[in-house]
Amino acid sequence: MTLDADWAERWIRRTADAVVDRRDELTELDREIGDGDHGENLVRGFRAVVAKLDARRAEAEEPGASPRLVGDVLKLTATTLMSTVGGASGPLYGTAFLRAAKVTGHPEIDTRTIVAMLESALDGITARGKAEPGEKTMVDAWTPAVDAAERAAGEGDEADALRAAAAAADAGSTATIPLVATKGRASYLGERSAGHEDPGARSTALLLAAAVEALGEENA
Amino acid sequence: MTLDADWAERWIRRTADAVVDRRDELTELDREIGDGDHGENLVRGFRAVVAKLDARRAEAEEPGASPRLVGDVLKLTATTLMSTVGGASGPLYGTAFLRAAKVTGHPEIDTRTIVAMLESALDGITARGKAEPGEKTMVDAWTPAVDAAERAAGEGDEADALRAAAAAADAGSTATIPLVATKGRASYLGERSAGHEDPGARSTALLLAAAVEALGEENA
Amino acid sequence: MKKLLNDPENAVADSLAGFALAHADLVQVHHDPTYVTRVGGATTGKVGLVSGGGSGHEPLHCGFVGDGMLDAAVPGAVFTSPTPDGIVPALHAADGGAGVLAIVKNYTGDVLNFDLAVEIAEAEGARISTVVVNDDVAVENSTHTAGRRGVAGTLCVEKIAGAAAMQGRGLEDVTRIARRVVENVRSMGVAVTACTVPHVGKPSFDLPPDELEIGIGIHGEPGRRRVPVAPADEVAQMLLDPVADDLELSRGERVLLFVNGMGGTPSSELYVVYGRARRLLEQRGVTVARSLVGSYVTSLEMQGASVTALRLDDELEALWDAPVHTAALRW
Amino acid sequence: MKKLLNDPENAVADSLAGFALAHADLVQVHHDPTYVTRVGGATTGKVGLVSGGGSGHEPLHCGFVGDGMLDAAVPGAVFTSPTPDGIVPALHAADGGAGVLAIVKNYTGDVLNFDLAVEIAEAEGARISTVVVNDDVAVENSTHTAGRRGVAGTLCVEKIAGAAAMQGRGLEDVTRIARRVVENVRSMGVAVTACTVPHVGKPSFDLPPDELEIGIGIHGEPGRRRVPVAPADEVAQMLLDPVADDLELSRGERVLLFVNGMGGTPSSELYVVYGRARRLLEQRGVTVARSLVGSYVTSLEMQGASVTALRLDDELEALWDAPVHTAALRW
Ligand SMILES: Nc1ncnc2c1ncn2[C@@H]1O[C@H](COP(=O)(O)OP(=O)(O)O)[C@@H](O)[C@H]1O
Ligand SMILES: Nc1ncnc2c1ncn2[C@@H]1O[C@H](COP(=O)(O)OP(=O)(O)O)[C@@H](O)[C@H]1O
Ligand SMILES: [Mg+2]
Ligand SMILES: [Mg+2]
Ligand SMILES: [Mg+2]
Ligand SMILES: [Mg+2]
Repeated sequence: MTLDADWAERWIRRTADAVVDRRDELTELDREIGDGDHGENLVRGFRAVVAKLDARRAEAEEPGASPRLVGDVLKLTATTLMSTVGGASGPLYGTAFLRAAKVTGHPEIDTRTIVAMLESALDGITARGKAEPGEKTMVDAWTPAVDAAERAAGEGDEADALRAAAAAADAGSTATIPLVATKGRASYLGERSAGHEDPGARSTALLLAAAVEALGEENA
Repeated sequence: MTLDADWAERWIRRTADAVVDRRDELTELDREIGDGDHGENLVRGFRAVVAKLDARRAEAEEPGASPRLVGDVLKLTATTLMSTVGGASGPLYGTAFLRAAKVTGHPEIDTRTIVAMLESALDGITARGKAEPGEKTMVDAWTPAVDAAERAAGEGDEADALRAAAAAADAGSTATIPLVATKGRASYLGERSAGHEDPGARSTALLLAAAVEALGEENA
Repeated sequence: MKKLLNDPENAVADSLAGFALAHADLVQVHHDPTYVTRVGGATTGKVGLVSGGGSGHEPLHCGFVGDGMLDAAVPGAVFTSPTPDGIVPALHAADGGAGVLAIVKNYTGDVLNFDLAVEIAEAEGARISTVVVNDDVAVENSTHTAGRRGVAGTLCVEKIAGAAAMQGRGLEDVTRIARRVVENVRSMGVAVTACTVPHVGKPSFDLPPDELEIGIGIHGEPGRRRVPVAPADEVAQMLLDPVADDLELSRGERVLLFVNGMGGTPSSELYVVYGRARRLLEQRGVTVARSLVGSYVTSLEMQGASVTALRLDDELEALWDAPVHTAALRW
Repeated sequence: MKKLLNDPENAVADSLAGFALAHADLVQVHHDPTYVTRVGGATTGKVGLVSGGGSGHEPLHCGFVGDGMLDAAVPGAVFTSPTPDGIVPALHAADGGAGVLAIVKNYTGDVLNFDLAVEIAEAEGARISTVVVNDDVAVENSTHTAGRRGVAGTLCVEKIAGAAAMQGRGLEDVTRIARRVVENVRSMGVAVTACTVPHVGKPSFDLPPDELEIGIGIHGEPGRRRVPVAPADEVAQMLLDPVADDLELSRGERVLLFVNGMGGTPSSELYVVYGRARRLLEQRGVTVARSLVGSYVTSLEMQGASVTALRLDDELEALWDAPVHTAALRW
C-alpha cells in the first residue's frame, strides 16, 4: 500500500460522503450547544472541494500533466474549505489542511510523514483557534489522535498510524460529552454545554475515519 | 308604571351589566366576521356612561338640582358613547341615543314617545351608517324592533311596545346568521360572512332587552 | 400570548409614553383624550394634516408626525378607530389658519368617527377637508362591500400630501393631490401568521401551518382566500398582479413600488418579495422609479407583507422626494 | 416553517438581489464571492470601513453601507460568518489609500475568517486595522468563554467610526474612536420566541409558551437562563441593570439608549421597553441624551429585544449626530 495523491483524494471524497451522510447529526449536535450550522458548513465546503477535485482530474488526464502530490490535494482542500465553509470550523480545518499540505509535498509518503501531517494539522488548529485540550472543541479529538498515531507509528506502518488516530479521535469526541465548553459558541452556554458532544470533535472523527477507509480502495 | 329618567338610567345601567356579562360572546362574534373588538368597545363605552351617571347622581342629591329628564340621560349616554366606544358601533349607537334624546325631553314619556324614541334611534343609525335592512348590521335588529313597537303600541302601553321591540330585535339578530354582509368589516369576507350572527345586531338585542328589564324595577 | 407589554389594557398608553420620550424633538403626546402633535404645534399659513386610526399599525400614524408629513395623529385602542374627543383637538392643533386635511382609512369606524369629529370641529370654526384612502384591492369596491380598505397606501398619501402642504399650497390643492394619490395607489397583502390583540390574548384568526391567507387587511382580520404555502416568488405575484391590473398599469408608465412588512417579517424576506414584484412590473414594461421596503403599516406582530404600487408622474415623484423628518420616515 | 422565501438555500442571494435593486443609488452587490460596496467605490483619502458576518441580522451589516457608515459589508450564509474570499475583495474595495478598518463581531468564526482575510489582504499590500466588538454582557468576558459576543452595539461602532472616517481622520484615529465605542457600549437581549434558520427548517431552540430566554445572542442560540413570562417593565430591568452595572454608569453621566428589536417584535413593544429602560437610567441619575428604537440588529423573525447603552462624551455624541445616509439608518 502506498499513501499517494490518489489516497489523499479518496480520503477527501470519503469525508465529503461522510459529512453528507451525517449532516443532520452534526447539525443537531451544533443546534444543541451552538448555532446549528456545522453540518451545513461542512457539506458546503467538502462539496466544493469535490467539485474542484473533479475539475482537476479532468485536467490531469491531459497529456503532460505534472505528477500529483499528496500535498497538492491537501492544499486544494485547504484553500477551498477556507473560502467556502465559513464559521469557526472553516478557518480551522482550512489551516489544518494547509499545514498538513506543507509536510506532504511528495508523491508518496511514509509513516513518519503521516504522523508529521497529523501533528501539523493540530498545530494549525491550535495556532489559529488558541484552544487547549479540555475546552470541548475539535482539539479534543485531534490531540488524542496525534498521540495515538505517534505511538502506533513506533510499531507499525502508515495504516496502523491512521487507524490508531481515527479510533482515538472517535473516543476523544465521545469524551467531550461531559466537558464544559470554554471556547467557541458553546462556551456561551456555560454549564449548560455539558452533556452534549462537540460537533467539531465529531466531524474530526469522521474525517479521520475517512482517511482509514480510503486505505482500502485502489481507485476512487 | 312610568317611563321616567330613573327608568332610563336603569336601562343604561342594565345594558352596561349585559355587555360586561356577554363581552366574550360579542367579542367572539366579532372575531368571526370582524376584528374581535365589539365586546371590548361596548364594555369600555358603557362603563364610562355608568361612571358619568354615578357622578351626576351625586350632584343630583344636592338641593336645588333640576328635575331629570329621560332625554338628559340619553344625551349623556350618547355623548359618552361617542367619545369612548370608537369603532363603527360608537358613532352609530352615539347617534342613535342622540336622536332618541331629542324626542324624550320630558320628565315622563308615553307610549307614542317610546315608539318615536325607537324610530329616531334607527333613523340616526341609518343616517350615519347608510345601511339598509338585509346588509347584516345592527339595522337588522333595529328595523324589526321599531316595526314591532309600532304594532304593539296600537294595542298596548309603553311596556308592551318595549317588550315587542326587544323580542323582535332578538329574532332579527338571529336572522342575520344566514345573511351575507355588505356593510361594515364583515363585508370584506364576502360569502364567508354567512353563517355567523352580526355582533352589532346581537348587542342591539341586549340593549333592548335591558330596556324591558328596567321596567320591572323601581330603584336601580 | 407572549409580548413585551405590561397590563394589556395599557399597551397603547405605555407604548406612547416611550414613543414620546424617544422622540421628544419631534412629537408631543397628549393624554385624555389621546392625540399626538408635532412639536411646536401648527405652522401658521400651512395646511395642517391629521390622520388617525386604531393602534397596532405602528409606525402608522404617530411615527409619521413631523416635518413634511403629519401635523397630528390620533391613535385609537388597538385595531379600534379613535373617537371624536381625540380627533377634534387634533384637528384644531393642526390648524395653522390655512385649513386642515383629514386623511382617513376607509373603515366604517374610522370614517364615522372622523365624520363626527369633522362636524364638531367645523361647528367650532375649523375649515376641514377629508380624503378617504381605499387602496386595498383585496376588497371589491362595489355595493356588496363597505368599499376597499385603506392599508399601506396611506403612507403614500400622508407623505405626498405632507410635502404639498410644506410647499405652502392651499387646502384645495393639497386635497386634490391627496385624492390623486388615492386614485393611483393600490395594495394587496398576505398573512403568513395571524396576530394577537393584547387584550384579546388569542390570535385573530386561525391559520394552519401549511396555508397562507391572501388578501388580508391590517386589523388581524382574515383575508379572502387561503392558499397552500408557496414560494415567495409566487406569493409576490399573487399580490402584484391584482394591484397592477386594478391600476391598469401600462407599458411605459412608472411607479413607486412599496413592499411593506406586517410587523413580524424580517426585512430580508421583504426584499425577496420586492425583487420579484419589481421584475414582474418590468415584464409589464413598467419602470420602478422609486422604492420603499420596510415595516411601516403593520398588524402588531403579524408575519406577512403587502405590495403597494403608486403610479407616478413628475408632480407626485417630486413630492415623494421632498424632505421628510419623522420618527419612522426620514430623508 | 413559513417564510416569504423561495429555495431556502438561496435565501441570502434572493434577498440581496432585491436589496440591490431597491437601493441601487447606495449600494452595489457583488456575487461569487458575495460582498456589498458603496456605489462609487472607495473614497480617495478616506479611511475605508468594512464589516461583515453571518446573514440573518438585517439590516446589519449591508443596510449600513453608504455615506457616513460602511464602505463595504460581507454577508455570510445565515448565521455563518463569511469566508475570506468575500472579505478580501471587500477590504480592497473599501481602500481609498488611507487604510481600512475592519469591524468584527466577537464570534470565533467571524474573528478567524477576518483574521485570515486581513492576513491575505495585508500580504497584497493593504493597511488594515481590526476592531472586535464585544458588547453582550450576557456572556462573561472571562477565560471560561470565547469572550463577550458582539451584538447590537455593533451599530454604534459602525455609525461613529463611519462619521470619524467621513471627517477625514486617519486610520489610527478612526481605530481609536471605534475602540472607545467598544469600551463604552454594552447590550443584553431577551427572546420571546425562537427563530428558524431557513435551511434548517425548525426553531433554533425550544422556548415554552410561558417562558422567556434572557441573555440570548443574535444567532438563534439559547441564552443563559429562562424566566417565567414577565411584564415588559420587569424584562426591561433584567436587561438594563446588567448593562448599566457592567458599564459602571454613574450619576451625571449621559448615554445613548438603543432598544433594538430582534426582527419579529413590533415597534410598539420596543417603545414600552424603551420607556422603562429610560426611567431606570434616570433613576440612576444618568441622562439619556440620544435614543434609537427599532429593529436594526436582528435574528431573522425572532421576537424579542435587546437594550444597549453607550456612554457618551462630546466627541462620541457629535459623531453620532453626524449625517448618515444608508438603506437602514439615515439622518
Ligand atoms: N477556538 C477554537 N479552537 C478549536 N476549535 C474550535 C474553536 N472554536 C470552535 N471550534 C470548533 O468549531 C466547531 C463549530 O464549527 P461551526 O459550527 O462550523 O462554526 P460556528 O461555531 O462559527 O457556527 C465547534 O464544535 C468546535 O469544535
Ligand atoms: N354601516 C353600518 N350601519 C349600521 N351598522 C353597522 C355599519 N357598519 C358596521 N355596523 C355595525 O357595527 C358592528 C361592529 O362594531 P364594532 O366591532 O364595535 O366596530 P368595528 O367594526 O369598527 O370594529 C357590526 O356588527 C355592525 O352591526
Ligand atoms: Mg455552528
Ligand atoms: Mg369590531
Ligand atoms: Mg374595530
Ligand atoms: Mg455558525
